[in-house]
Amino acid sequence: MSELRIVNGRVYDPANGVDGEVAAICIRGGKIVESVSDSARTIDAHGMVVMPGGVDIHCHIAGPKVNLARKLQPEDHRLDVQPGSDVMRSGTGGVVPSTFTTGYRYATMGYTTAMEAAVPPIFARHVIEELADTPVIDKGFYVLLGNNVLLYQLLKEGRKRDFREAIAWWMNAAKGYTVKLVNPGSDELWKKRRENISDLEQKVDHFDLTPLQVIHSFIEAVNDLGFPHPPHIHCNNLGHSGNFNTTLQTMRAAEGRRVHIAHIQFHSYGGEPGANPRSAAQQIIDYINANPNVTADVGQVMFGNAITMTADAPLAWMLRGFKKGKWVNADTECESGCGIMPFSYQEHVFTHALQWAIGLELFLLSEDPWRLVLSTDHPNGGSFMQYPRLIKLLMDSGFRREEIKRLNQKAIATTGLASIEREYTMREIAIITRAGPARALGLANKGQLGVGADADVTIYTEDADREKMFNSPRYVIKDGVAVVDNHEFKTPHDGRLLHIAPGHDNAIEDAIRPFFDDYYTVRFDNYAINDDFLHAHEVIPTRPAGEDKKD
Amino acid sequence: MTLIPGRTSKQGTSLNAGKLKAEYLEVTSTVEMNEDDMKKMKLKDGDRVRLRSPEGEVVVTCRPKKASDLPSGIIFMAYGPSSSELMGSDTAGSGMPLSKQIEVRVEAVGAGEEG
Amino acid sequence: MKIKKTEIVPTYAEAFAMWGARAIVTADSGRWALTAARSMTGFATSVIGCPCEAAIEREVPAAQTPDGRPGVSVLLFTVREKDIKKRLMERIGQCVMTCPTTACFNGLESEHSVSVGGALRYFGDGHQSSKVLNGRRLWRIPVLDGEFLVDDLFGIRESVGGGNLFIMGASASATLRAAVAACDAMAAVGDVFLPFPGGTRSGSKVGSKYKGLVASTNDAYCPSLRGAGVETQLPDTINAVYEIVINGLTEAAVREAMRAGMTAAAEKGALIISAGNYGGSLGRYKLDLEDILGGAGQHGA
Amino acid sequence: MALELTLHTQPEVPLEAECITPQRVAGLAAPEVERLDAMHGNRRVKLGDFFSAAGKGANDIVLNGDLSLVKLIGAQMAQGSIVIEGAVGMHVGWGMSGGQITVRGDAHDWVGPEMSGGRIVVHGDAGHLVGSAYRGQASGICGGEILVHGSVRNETGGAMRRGLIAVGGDAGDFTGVNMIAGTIVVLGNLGIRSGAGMKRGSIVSMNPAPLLPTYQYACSYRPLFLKLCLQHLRGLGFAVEERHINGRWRRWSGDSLELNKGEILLFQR
Amino acid sequence: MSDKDNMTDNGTNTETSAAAKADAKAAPGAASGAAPGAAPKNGGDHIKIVKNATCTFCGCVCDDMDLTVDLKEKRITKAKNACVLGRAWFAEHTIEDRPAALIDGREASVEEAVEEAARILLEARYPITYGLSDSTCEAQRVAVAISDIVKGSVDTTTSVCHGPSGIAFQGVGETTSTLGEVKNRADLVIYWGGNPAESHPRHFTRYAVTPKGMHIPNGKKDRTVVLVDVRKTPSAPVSDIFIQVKPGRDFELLWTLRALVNGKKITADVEELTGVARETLDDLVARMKSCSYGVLFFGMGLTMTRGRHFNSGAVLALAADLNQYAPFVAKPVRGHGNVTGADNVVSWQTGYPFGVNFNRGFPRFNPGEFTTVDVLARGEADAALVIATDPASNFPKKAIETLRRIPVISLDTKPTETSRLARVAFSVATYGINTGGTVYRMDDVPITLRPAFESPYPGDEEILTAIRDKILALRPPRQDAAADRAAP
Repeated sequence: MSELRIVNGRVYDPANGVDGEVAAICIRGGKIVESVSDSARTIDAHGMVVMPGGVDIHCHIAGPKVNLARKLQPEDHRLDVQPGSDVMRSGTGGVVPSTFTTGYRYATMGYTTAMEAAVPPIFARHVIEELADTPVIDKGFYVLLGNNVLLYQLLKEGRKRDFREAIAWWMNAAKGYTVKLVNPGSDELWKKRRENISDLEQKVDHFDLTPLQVIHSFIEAVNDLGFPHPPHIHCNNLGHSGNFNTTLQTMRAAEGRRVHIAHIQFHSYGGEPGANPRSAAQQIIDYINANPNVTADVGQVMFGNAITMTADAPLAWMLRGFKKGKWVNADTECESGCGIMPFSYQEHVFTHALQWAIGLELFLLSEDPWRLVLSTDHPNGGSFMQYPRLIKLLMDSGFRREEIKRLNQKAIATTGLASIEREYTMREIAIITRAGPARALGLANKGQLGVGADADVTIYTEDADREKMFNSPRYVIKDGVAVVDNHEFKTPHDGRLLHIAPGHDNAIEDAIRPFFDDYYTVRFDNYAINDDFLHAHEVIPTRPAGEDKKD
Repeated sequence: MTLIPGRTSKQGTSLNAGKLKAEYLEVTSTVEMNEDDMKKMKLKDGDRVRLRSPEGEVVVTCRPKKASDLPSGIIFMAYGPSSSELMGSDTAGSGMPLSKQIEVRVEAVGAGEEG
Repeated sequence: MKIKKTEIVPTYAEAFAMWGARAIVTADSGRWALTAARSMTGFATSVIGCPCEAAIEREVPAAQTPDGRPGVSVLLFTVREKDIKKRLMERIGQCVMTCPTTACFNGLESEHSVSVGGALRYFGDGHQSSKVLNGRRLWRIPVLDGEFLVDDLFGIRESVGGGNLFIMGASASATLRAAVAACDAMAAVGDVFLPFPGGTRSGSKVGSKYKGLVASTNDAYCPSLRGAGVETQLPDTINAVYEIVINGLTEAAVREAMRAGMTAAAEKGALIISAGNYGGSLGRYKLDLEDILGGAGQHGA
Repeated sequence: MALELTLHTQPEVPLEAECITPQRVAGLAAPEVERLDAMHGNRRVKLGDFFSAAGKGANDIVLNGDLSLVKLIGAQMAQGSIVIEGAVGMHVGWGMSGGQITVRGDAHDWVGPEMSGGRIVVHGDAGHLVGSAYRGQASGICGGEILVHGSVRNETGGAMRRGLIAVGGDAGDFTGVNMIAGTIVVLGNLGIRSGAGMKRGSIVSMNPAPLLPTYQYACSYRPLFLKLCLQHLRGLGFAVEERHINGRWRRWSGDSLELNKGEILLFQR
Repeated sequence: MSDKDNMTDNGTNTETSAAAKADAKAAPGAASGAAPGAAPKNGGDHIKIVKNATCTFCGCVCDDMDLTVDLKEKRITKAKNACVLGRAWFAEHTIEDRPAALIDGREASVEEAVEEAARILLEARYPITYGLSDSTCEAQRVAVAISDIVKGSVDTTTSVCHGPSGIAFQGVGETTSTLGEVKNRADLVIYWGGNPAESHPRHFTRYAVTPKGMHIPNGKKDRTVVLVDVRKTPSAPVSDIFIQVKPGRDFELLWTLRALVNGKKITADVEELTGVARETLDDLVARMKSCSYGVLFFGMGLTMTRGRHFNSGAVLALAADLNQYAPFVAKPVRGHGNVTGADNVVSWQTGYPFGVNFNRGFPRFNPGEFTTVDVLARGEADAALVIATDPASNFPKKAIETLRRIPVISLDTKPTETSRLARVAFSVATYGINTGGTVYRMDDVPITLRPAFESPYPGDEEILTAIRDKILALRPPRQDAAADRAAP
């Protein structure tokens, strides 16, 4: 069994209270262990920083919408190619890289886990196939159930238990990680009239339900089911001025239960609907700071090319109104919608500069790094390849000031960003990029380097230029394998699919099957995914509400 | 005339049986033609015609179709080796040859010259 | 020194730096090209009271114009670099674009340029379009008889303004004959123009006894004021003076024009030829008359 | 003195030789030029495996032989000249910004893709997608001149943003499709669907052409710019006749599905 | 049997029988590729019923087949729910007695043939891989890997099917949906340039015309069906409105419709131009703008005629335009069973949907340059790996001439013109009948396969994996990982 010892490095392992102390890390068989034999390979990490592998809690890297976005932009791939080698498959990059390239680029940036954030369950098979071709990293995906027609029917009929059991069935069928809600309540209007829902208390067409009821019901059910990660919510009114009220309303609907709000930057806008947005970062962060049941990722926008790729189809339609060009819309039967629009964030544009500033305000006003973690909503706010630059913006106030100078000053002036001097510490960075997301995900073996943890370790050479430092780790160890060795990708490795398998009453199938016969075009018996279909995988345990009390 | 090769049920079912079998070969070497065009060319059901394109030529059997179903100037044939013989290879930077719009010259084949 | 019987006063013309541009106005016929050019150069005699100085340089045969139609070359000067774009815009926009069948091209290759067509294009109200031909951008502005074509960029260069000659004689009529001969000779020299009507009369000095007036009659050269207590520069034989102002794209061109002008005026019997200056304190160029005639190059500056 | 490259071995599969461009050979002696890398299918080869070099690396390059399987000649060229004494393969002058490429024979598809300046002259015919955008790209060439004395095939000047494309012979279908701006002059016949999706720009032909229903007739006139343009082309050796230079043109505006600021100008006999 | 019968006799969305329900409970939650979710049924030990099996013949990928399998005879005796094409597909794919592999027409062991194939591909300077649309995603993934490793190119039959639609997509985008949305919502269904009655017989009955859906309670009665084509095909009887367009004028007609939808003036004589009366168009436009949910299915009548990708692009743009007024989607009616999977696999592995070249060690895309018809017709390729397709019988003549000249490796379930000229020819098992795996329906929905009986021949995936492994074993180390990136 291969062994590895890392010595002399400054270790940042916030989950275990290690804050930059020089310590040794021992690895055997893919796990962190107490000690290893003398013959173990030793990496001298003198002058280096040792952290758990990065964990991306929210990105879009696999599945039908990602692949559509890939196919959509040959011009973006042409300029960024990834040659193959004896240990690597070739591929293409750009804002939506090919699968192999996605895996290699996460790994060579020191990230070892990433969660695909939006999958209609009917396409889960496709997602799993792509993830099987996404090397090195461990990955899971969130299942879009927030506009599921059958679940709405169950809710409408007041069948709360069936609703919960059906959620559990769907998670098993899709091999997902948690429930994702996107713009809940909007699909029906979108598919009927190409309209959106804007008021959480508006009735959803023929369903006798409001988005608020839907949100509340999902949060309640998923908490009851004890998923390791609570409902992952993309709130309504993304991108609209004044949407911070919707976001607050959504968080309040949790009534103290666990909830995760995705890319909250896009949901922290003040101002009147239809008029220019203003920053409402303060209002949003105040709520998060005060409510420990809430976690969120920021969804920072970074300047340059991006692509909007979302289950929030009305959003892409809105963007299409601003900028003619390629537009994709894809309606998925009974489950979801989808919109795709290539986009680019520009420093001189008022709204873009404002979005950038709001994201940073959220980071810098956050009092609990464990609950407000780093993301760009890749590739919606920018590529994950921009994380190192974002880290530099957080750690280096001088750099931030220089960057601010280059932006639309009108936009900056409406925010409080310029007056914030805070700099993130190395420990805080370790939290928002690994320990925090791992904890929010309920991944006990990730984001930490305690004995028994997965041996996913990143070693960076110290560099005052934090972007450079985080861009190019010297070593990346995945499951105990030094995939990146002395800056070079040396050893191929395949990660696992992380999913949950919540127990449920099989009788729920009797409620689901007739609906499939009537309204789906895939046979019920062909819908669910068997374990045989999966590549390497790991079931992350759930803790239903009743079991909590046994502890 | 414009030759439009296409799929037919028969071509599809015979394809399953095997592309080297007689049925597939027969299905894919029959053309449908507007009946008025046939009359003008003094052709009757089952006659043999030669189709020529800049790429090549084939001899196929000819079947009439009502003018309301198949406009004058158009002939239809199931995909197969015969249509390939006539198809050009220029794809105009698309990868796709003009497989459904092949300009051909049609002439009747005398009994003696077939072969 | 003397040319024939004409006395050349040993003095120099003091000239100033200006910014110059050249526009080639073309039209379906020479008549329309000339009409536009005249309109474009109207009220442009002196920066003392006009926004710019401009005049027709020459008529350009069809074979030599960019579009193969009859054309007229116009030179336009301003004192400050930043004004020249505005002046070109106004005059091309108001005097050329408004004239039937015309087009207007840049006639000056230079490292400096200003965007004129690019500013005039808005007249197209969104229907304008630009074309690049041989690295040169033209704007096509739709007008009611077709399209008005105008260069985007017009070359500008630092030029010489205020070169001058005083042609003096015994009578107004004789002196004018000599002055006109000088003007005609100068017109044949390229790269220069004479901003005053017909090329001559002019005659002002800097300043005035009246507050706010920047120029007034040049009393020192005004024969009728010889007895009025002014410090005259004229001998008693002189009863008329014609001033010719010469602007040119280069100092050499101005000098050549002055040489040609002096020679022609002398031929026609001018008594004295002199030039105006301010003691050398204002202008950058000192165009020494004897030196010019000697052709020995400049050493007055 | 020019560098002269002569094909001594015909490639069996396409040879990608973007090293044949003045800035890459500058200052190299002939043997050094022969050591430059090229791709023969999937194999890295030396230029000398296929070409013999004479003279030394200079601003001017002369190429001899049938180069129809040689791609990417003059890629990213910024100055100087390349003369190809025969046919040439795809992507000639890719990304060119200055200088001149002369092809004495025929050119394959994608002449001058992503060009921003300079001039490509093809004395024979050229293939499809002359000066066009690659698939997915928003714009084709954004400057320069492509002058084809023979005929061209489909999609000439697709999505071009600036520049001049002139064709002495006929053009295929979809000439100037999705054009953003620029000028295309076809002395022969246009194919069908010229200017489909055109935003701005000019497509000019000396002959009648079928037009899409989204083109609206404007007037018959003498656009002065066209006179200049045609004089320019005549100066470059195109057989432009006097009656064209001084002629009247019928103007059609379109594509009304887009900005509707493009024009198709057809010579009025 | 008449064409009309084809459309109606097999499409009813059958109630799951009590027995089937019991079956499903026996294997809870269960679709399994490896172990078919059905046990031998009464009727003798050698008779097996496979429920909810998937037909992979056309892009409809119907997954409601109930197959009766004679295990002794190794054949499917009955395919309930299958259409005429599906019945032939299941009935004809029996086990024929042929060598598993041929080298130069002589019988060879699979191992020998694999080694020969690997050698050919490794030696080639420009090897091409082509086909893949009648193969599982699992096999397609390996095929792309082979092309990447040997630095050849990979292309699928998409390039001669809806490849132009793929190009159009890259320029325009698309508005699309799964077929279930069509079934549940579409009250206006337009078919353009396709003849599903003969190419996709159950498209009408299972997805788009007759089925009842959530908002279409009365099935066909609630829908208006429009067919646009140059000739009256056997699909015409199903339509409420048949619009006959002049051959080669689809683009003009689509462009006219776009103009009318967007309120632009049309001065041209549209009827003269397209053969369709202005009133017909105005009526169609009114219907399109006022429908509840519209769908425009388009076929190869657009992609294979002059205009190609622009024809498809016009359809995609028209559908996108219409979303100002009503939900409207456009969908190519894809041909082979897993051609859509091939697009997806090639896209996720390389970033491009088809016609991908790896000569320089990384993927490049350029239809016309790297697509198979072109590469073969120009004689550029020097070896070919052909999987589950028959270019030697349906490609243009010039391309076939090259295939005759170069070493070809073929994988097919039946002898074909291509296998006949191949240097190395493998007989393989039939996907969906003999092997499991995943295929993607024409609307990108992934569907699992339930094989009916075992074949003595290995499947594509198995052969391709063996070839890949042999190549990895034989290949020299890569000369240079960072190949020149400068080229387009």
